Amino acid sequence: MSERKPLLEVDNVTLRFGGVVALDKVDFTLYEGEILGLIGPNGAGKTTCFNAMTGVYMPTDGAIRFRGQQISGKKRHKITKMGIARTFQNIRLFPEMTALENVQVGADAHNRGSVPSAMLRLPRFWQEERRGIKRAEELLEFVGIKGRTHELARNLPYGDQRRLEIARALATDPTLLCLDEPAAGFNPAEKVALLELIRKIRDSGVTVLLIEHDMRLVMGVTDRIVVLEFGKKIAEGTPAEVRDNPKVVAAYLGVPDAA
Amino acid sequence: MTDVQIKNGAPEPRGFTGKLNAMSKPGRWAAITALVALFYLMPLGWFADPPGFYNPLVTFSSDFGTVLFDAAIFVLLAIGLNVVVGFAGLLDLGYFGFFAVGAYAMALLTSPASKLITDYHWLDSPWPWLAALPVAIVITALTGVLLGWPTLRLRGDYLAIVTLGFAEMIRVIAVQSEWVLGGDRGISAIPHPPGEIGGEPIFGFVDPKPYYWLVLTVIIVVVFGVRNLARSRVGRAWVSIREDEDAAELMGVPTFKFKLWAFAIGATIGGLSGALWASKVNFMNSTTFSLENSILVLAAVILGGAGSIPGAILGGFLVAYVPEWLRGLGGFLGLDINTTEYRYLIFGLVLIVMMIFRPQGIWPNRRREAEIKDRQKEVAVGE
Amino acid sequence: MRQQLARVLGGVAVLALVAGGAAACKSDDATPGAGSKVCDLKLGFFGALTGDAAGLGIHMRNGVKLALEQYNKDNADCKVALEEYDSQGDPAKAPALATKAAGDTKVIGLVGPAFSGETEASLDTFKGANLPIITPSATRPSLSDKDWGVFHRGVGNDLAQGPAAGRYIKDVLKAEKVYVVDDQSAYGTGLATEVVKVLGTVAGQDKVQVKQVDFAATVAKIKASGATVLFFGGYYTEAGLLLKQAKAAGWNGVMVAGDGVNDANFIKVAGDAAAEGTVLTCPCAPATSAKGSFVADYKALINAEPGTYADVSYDVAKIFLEGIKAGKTTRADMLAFIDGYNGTGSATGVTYKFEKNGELDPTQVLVWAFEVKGGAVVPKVEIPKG
Amino acid sequence: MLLEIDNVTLHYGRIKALHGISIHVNEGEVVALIGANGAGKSTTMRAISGLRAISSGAIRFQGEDISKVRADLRVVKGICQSPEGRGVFPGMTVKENLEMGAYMRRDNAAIAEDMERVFTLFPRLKERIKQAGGTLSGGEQQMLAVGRALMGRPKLLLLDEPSMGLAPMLIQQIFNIITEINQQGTTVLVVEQNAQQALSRAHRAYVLETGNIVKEGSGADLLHDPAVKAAYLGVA
Amino acid sequence: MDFSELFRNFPELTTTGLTQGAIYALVALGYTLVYGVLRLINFAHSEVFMVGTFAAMWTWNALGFNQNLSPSGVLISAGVLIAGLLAAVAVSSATAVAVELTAYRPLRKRNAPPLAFLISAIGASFVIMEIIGIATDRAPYGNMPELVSNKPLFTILGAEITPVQIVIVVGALVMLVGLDWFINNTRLGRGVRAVAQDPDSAALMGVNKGRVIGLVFLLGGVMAGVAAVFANLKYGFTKFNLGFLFGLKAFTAAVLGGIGNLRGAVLGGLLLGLVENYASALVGTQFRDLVAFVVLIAVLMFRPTGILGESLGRARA
Repeated sequence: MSERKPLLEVDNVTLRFGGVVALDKVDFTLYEGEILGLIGPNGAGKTTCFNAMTGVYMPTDGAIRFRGQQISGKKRHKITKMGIARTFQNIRLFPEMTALENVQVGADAHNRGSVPSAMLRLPRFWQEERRGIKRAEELLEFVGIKGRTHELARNLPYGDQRRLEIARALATDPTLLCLDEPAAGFNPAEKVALLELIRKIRDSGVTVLLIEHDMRLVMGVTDRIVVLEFGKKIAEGTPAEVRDNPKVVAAYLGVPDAA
Repeated sequence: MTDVQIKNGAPEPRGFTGKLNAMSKPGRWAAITALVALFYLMPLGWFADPPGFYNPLVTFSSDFGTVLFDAAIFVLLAIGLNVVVGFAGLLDLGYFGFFAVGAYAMALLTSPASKLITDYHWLDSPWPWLAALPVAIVITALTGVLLGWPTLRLRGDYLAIVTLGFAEMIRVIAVQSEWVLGGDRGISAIPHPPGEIGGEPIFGFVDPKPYYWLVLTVIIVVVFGVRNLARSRVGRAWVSIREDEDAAELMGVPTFKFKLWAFAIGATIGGLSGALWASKVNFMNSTTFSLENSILVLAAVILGGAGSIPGAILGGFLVAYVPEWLRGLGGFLGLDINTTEYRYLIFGLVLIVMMIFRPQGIWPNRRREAEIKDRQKEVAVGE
Repeated sequence: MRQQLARVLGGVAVLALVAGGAAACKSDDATPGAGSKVCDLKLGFFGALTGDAAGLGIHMRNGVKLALEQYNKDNADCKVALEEYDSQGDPAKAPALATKAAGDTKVIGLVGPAFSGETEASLDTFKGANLPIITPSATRPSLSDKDWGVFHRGVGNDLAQGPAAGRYIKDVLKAEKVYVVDDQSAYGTGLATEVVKVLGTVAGQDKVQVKQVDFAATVAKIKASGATVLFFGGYYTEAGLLLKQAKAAGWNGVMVAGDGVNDANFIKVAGDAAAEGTVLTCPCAPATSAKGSFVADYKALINAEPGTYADVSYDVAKIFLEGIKAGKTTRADMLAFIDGYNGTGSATGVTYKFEKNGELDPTQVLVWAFEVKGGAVVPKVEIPKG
Repeated sequence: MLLEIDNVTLHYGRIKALHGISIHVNEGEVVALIGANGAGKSTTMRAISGLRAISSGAIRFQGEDISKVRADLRVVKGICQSPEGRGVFPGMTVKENLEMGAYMRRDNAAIAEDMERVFTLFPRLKERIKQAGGTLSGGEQQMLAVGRALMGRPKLLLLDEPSMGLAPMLIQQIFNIITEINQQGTTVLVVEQNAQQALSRAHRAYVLETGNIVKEGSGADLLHDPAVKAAYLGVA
Repeated sequence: MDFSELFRNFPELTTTGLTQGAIYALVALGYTLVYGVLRLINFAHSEVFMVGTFAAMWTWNALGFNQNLSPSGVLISAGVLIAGLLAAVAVSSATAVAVELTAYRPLRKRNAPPLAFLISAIGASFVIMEIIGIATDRAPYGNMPELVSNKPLFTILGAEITPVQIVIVVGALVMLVGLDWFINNTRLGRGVRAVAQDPDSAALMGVNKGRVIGLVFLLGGVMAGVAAVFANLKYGFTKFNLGFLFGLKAFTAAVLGGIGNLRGAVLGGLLLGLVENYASALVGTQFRDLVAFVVLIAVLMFRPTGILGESLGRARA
């Protein structure tokens, strides 16, 4: 375990909005090849933390490093190109695009051909386009929604939209995939399938950061867990360690009725 | 797993890439070719004036050929603005400003009466038409970039007011009587495009048809270019920006760069139409560049259906054609009302009614149409 | 996509059927036989009837309308119709209308175009169709530079009026300090430039915008300059507002302006009190008895005071009508008739005799100074030629 | 029966969010609606309060079908909601927010009385009376949202995730207050993720999963139902 | 650049700038109110202002007063002025509400996209402008009695102050304070703020959104009507296309101050009035619009949501 290479370091990050402290000296490290769970009750600051990692917010204090490189302050699309991809808690697909096109947008992140090649249909355009479509189709198959390739994203069932978001994020060829409550609204069967998918993603060499409410899912799939509450890290460790931490039990599962 | 009812049957190939495969259908091409041929034939005797009939489509009080030319210029403008508003979702209220830049650039470079030659001596002699045209277009494209660079970070309505301000600034500069642009005195003797048939110049004063055909041809080329863009990485980037700018950025789309491209392409097309127009009219002055025209082009795009190229074409045509057609309608119907005076009143009413009953536009993009129809169901109770 | 195309093609087909079905009576072009009486001729009016500048254009159109009305009353068996070409004052809109007018062989002549810009944009077309035009109001001198043949100007150009206004300020008003303002229109700047040329030095100069309503900054400059005379090059709305605001701010000088301000609306906008004493130059002669009848007739027909250039429009329209009466029913005949015309307009008192380049015979161009007195424009003095 | 939701479906665009759910709330009850994120709990709330039109089925309140009644008129009928995410007006003071709760009432004396009652329930709010809603902490906003809903003197109080983002102490406090409100005679329908609290306080409860009611029963029964625990709490 | 001109006339430029700015501010409030609640630019608002100018002018003429016959005595003048004011307010607010009912409400019922609202508003603007244009022969209309004297009354710091300026500035202030009070302290005003801040929550409080929107148009119309009378007093003139000019400037002012923010609209209006006047002196009257837009763009570069920022809700801040 000591040989693990750090991929993403969240180094004492504080984030304030006006007077509200959303993150308070949060400090943890994500190692290559692992699945890290980030949990905490609603409003604990998980998504805020996520947003800081993907460049949506600038930390007020502290630093976030990806492979040793500072990412705070970098343009968001550059961060994506560095290898961090994400999904959203409240699905944010491009609703008027087909499933295939949604994934293509992700795949385009590494395409260089721009306006002239597209307008004049230069060989490079066809080359990139073909490659993009192939990659997108592969990914749709990988996440299990190949049958929906040409459906508009807005018309996909809820579960498939979640899967599509994952495919789109994977299309950017990330080293780190951040999933924000991917199982929200899933029934148990769907959750099991998702669990499989997350493992498959990790096995393909992508490090995964997972925000999730469903403890069983988190416990079942993650290697380590970081627990946030009110913007502070209150625990970190293996699922077993975290499960037995009384602070976590109190914060996350709610207080049993005193009466 | 499926919690949605989706129409059964094989998924129809849709969307940009889906259409790539379906494109070679001969039927569609035949239809498009026939339509294009009809457009080319429209100003000709038989279509404009079929023997023995009175063609009610022909404008009654203004020359049909020239109206077709003006409409074609508007179509070109609408196609350009559609890239900005329809594809990239950037509300531009000052698009006509680019038309002005293109027209003035062309006029200043080619007219012997240009102040650049007569007063400032920056040029020794007027440029040839073919050399000036690309330069005028490049100048407009640069203007687009120059305007877009600082302003495209603004969102929504703020961008709208800034672009509106830009168009007003261009107008105010154009009005300045003592400056290069000549103000109300304008610039005269703008040369026509070159070309002769049997010693007779193709492009003259009286016959508007060659100009119409020229612009029509340009439209076809531009439509192909824009369509190619729409069905590419660039088009996907635009749509993604329009639908969810933050998500697009986080998926690696350099949103600023593509917004700037949209602006520059829109500007280029605007400049192109301005340059072509300038070489037809021979004389231009500041009167033409009022804000109303920017608004009319925007109305054209939305009337036709934002985001749809055929919609932009139809919208551009209607916005230029309907008021001209209304001019002589009273006389045609044998009524003693002067429709000339009422034409903008009627046009305004048409805009309201259209937006109430067809907010997605006349010929919308299929996706947009579905979206807007769905929106209609998503209202709160009693709204 | 395919369905939509099919629908569009269907729509086109339906429209074609409608067009065929309409099969309305399309009368053949009347080819006027020589000498025979041609009774469906039209006289065109070309100018702004809608849009910002329509206030000017509508009165000109009405002047033409009055002339036609009177003619048709006397010639009920052979009427002449009015064809309107509403350019909105925009040169961009002019070509479609000019080409239409040129192509309509019934249109024997044209009163207009009203503004210099649209004239410039359409002269080639008129020339190509040999359609005679007399503009009642486009005063840019350069319009006659090229020997168009078809172009005629029913008023003196800026070169006649501008210097005259300058001389009036210098010689009659003997003003030491003159402030010059123009509205940046070709007309306004043209006059202002000529006035400044005559005066040599001025107390100050400013430019305003057409449609502007607040002139506070300009007024402050005028007051500070100590000018006793203000020359305004432009049209009546801005002139009225500027004068009103200047007087309100305590400026006590005299405004001098050109014929673009010679309109009842000027006094309406400025108010009788503020307008009092304003000097308006005009390349026209003072009221004759005939002019008296013009104003009354105009009021009877239109129910409004005649505006700027309504009288000129009336007079030049009558030139065409005289031609028709004289049997000039082709454009070529009409053109020859106008070129040889020599007669005095009843509304303006101007003698219309055209040079080869279409300008009024300079010996016939009189410039008079008028004055606003008691809410009306009254003639004052003819400004001597320079 | 105070509220009856009868076989209601609801669409977002083409996506069916509610698949024909039936729920009823009797006068005097506390009924809990539990389920995971995205299960359709908040959608159900929006359907009841009229923020979204339903596609089919009926919503009856005191026996009257209100599914076509505008949202603001449902408030007049006595349905008040503390919405998800609290929906506090950020630019209004605490007092103004509370006054907004009594927007459709004109009985000023009674309004003042109710405000005092809210302040008794949430003394914290009284301390912040002049502070803008947007500057309150999460817990205070939640109190404000609940208090504001009470200002309408509801016959039926809808609470959407009242425990969201609150510290355990506060969660308990909020639920104590809910119980208290109920005992004072207000019927309550509460949507919760914090199932343990909700189920232990509710007379009856429904479990919602991807737009379907999958279980219903008394709070206590569900609390000890291993299937509910497994599916929802994930700590079996 | 002519700084001497600016310095010499500074006091006078300031007073006239403030007077003009007060009119801009009143019109700007209409844009800002509607924007705050609907997030839409009400393009037809310029015409709401324009019809007000005609309503007042025609009322005065109908009462028998015109440029040659002004009422005598302060009381009668005030009475006549108020009659015109009432007419302008009534016509402007009726027009505003009519625009809402015909061009906005049907679209809202269908949940049309924002651009559709923009186009139908432009259509409404055309219709109103053309109706007045046709009715008035598109001529300027200036038959205005002198209701408030515009002769200097006294001098402050070198600036001559006229009763017209006092009436406009004080009147505008009263309207602004009144509106601010109404929005912040009345039940209906709270409803407006609630819808602006959170339409869904507002509905849950029993606020009738449709009525609030109607109210907002009405208030905007009232402000525009008052502005119309003030414009009449100041310029004694109107024209069918007068609205375009004032509308554009007022809209700019609203954005400058932070659209959706009532106090921002006032600040933006006054600022724009001053900037225009100073710029006229500094670089020439013909460049005043140019300078106004340059200032707007410069401000937006540094404060992308205007000087005071958005939100009707935070109007008290």
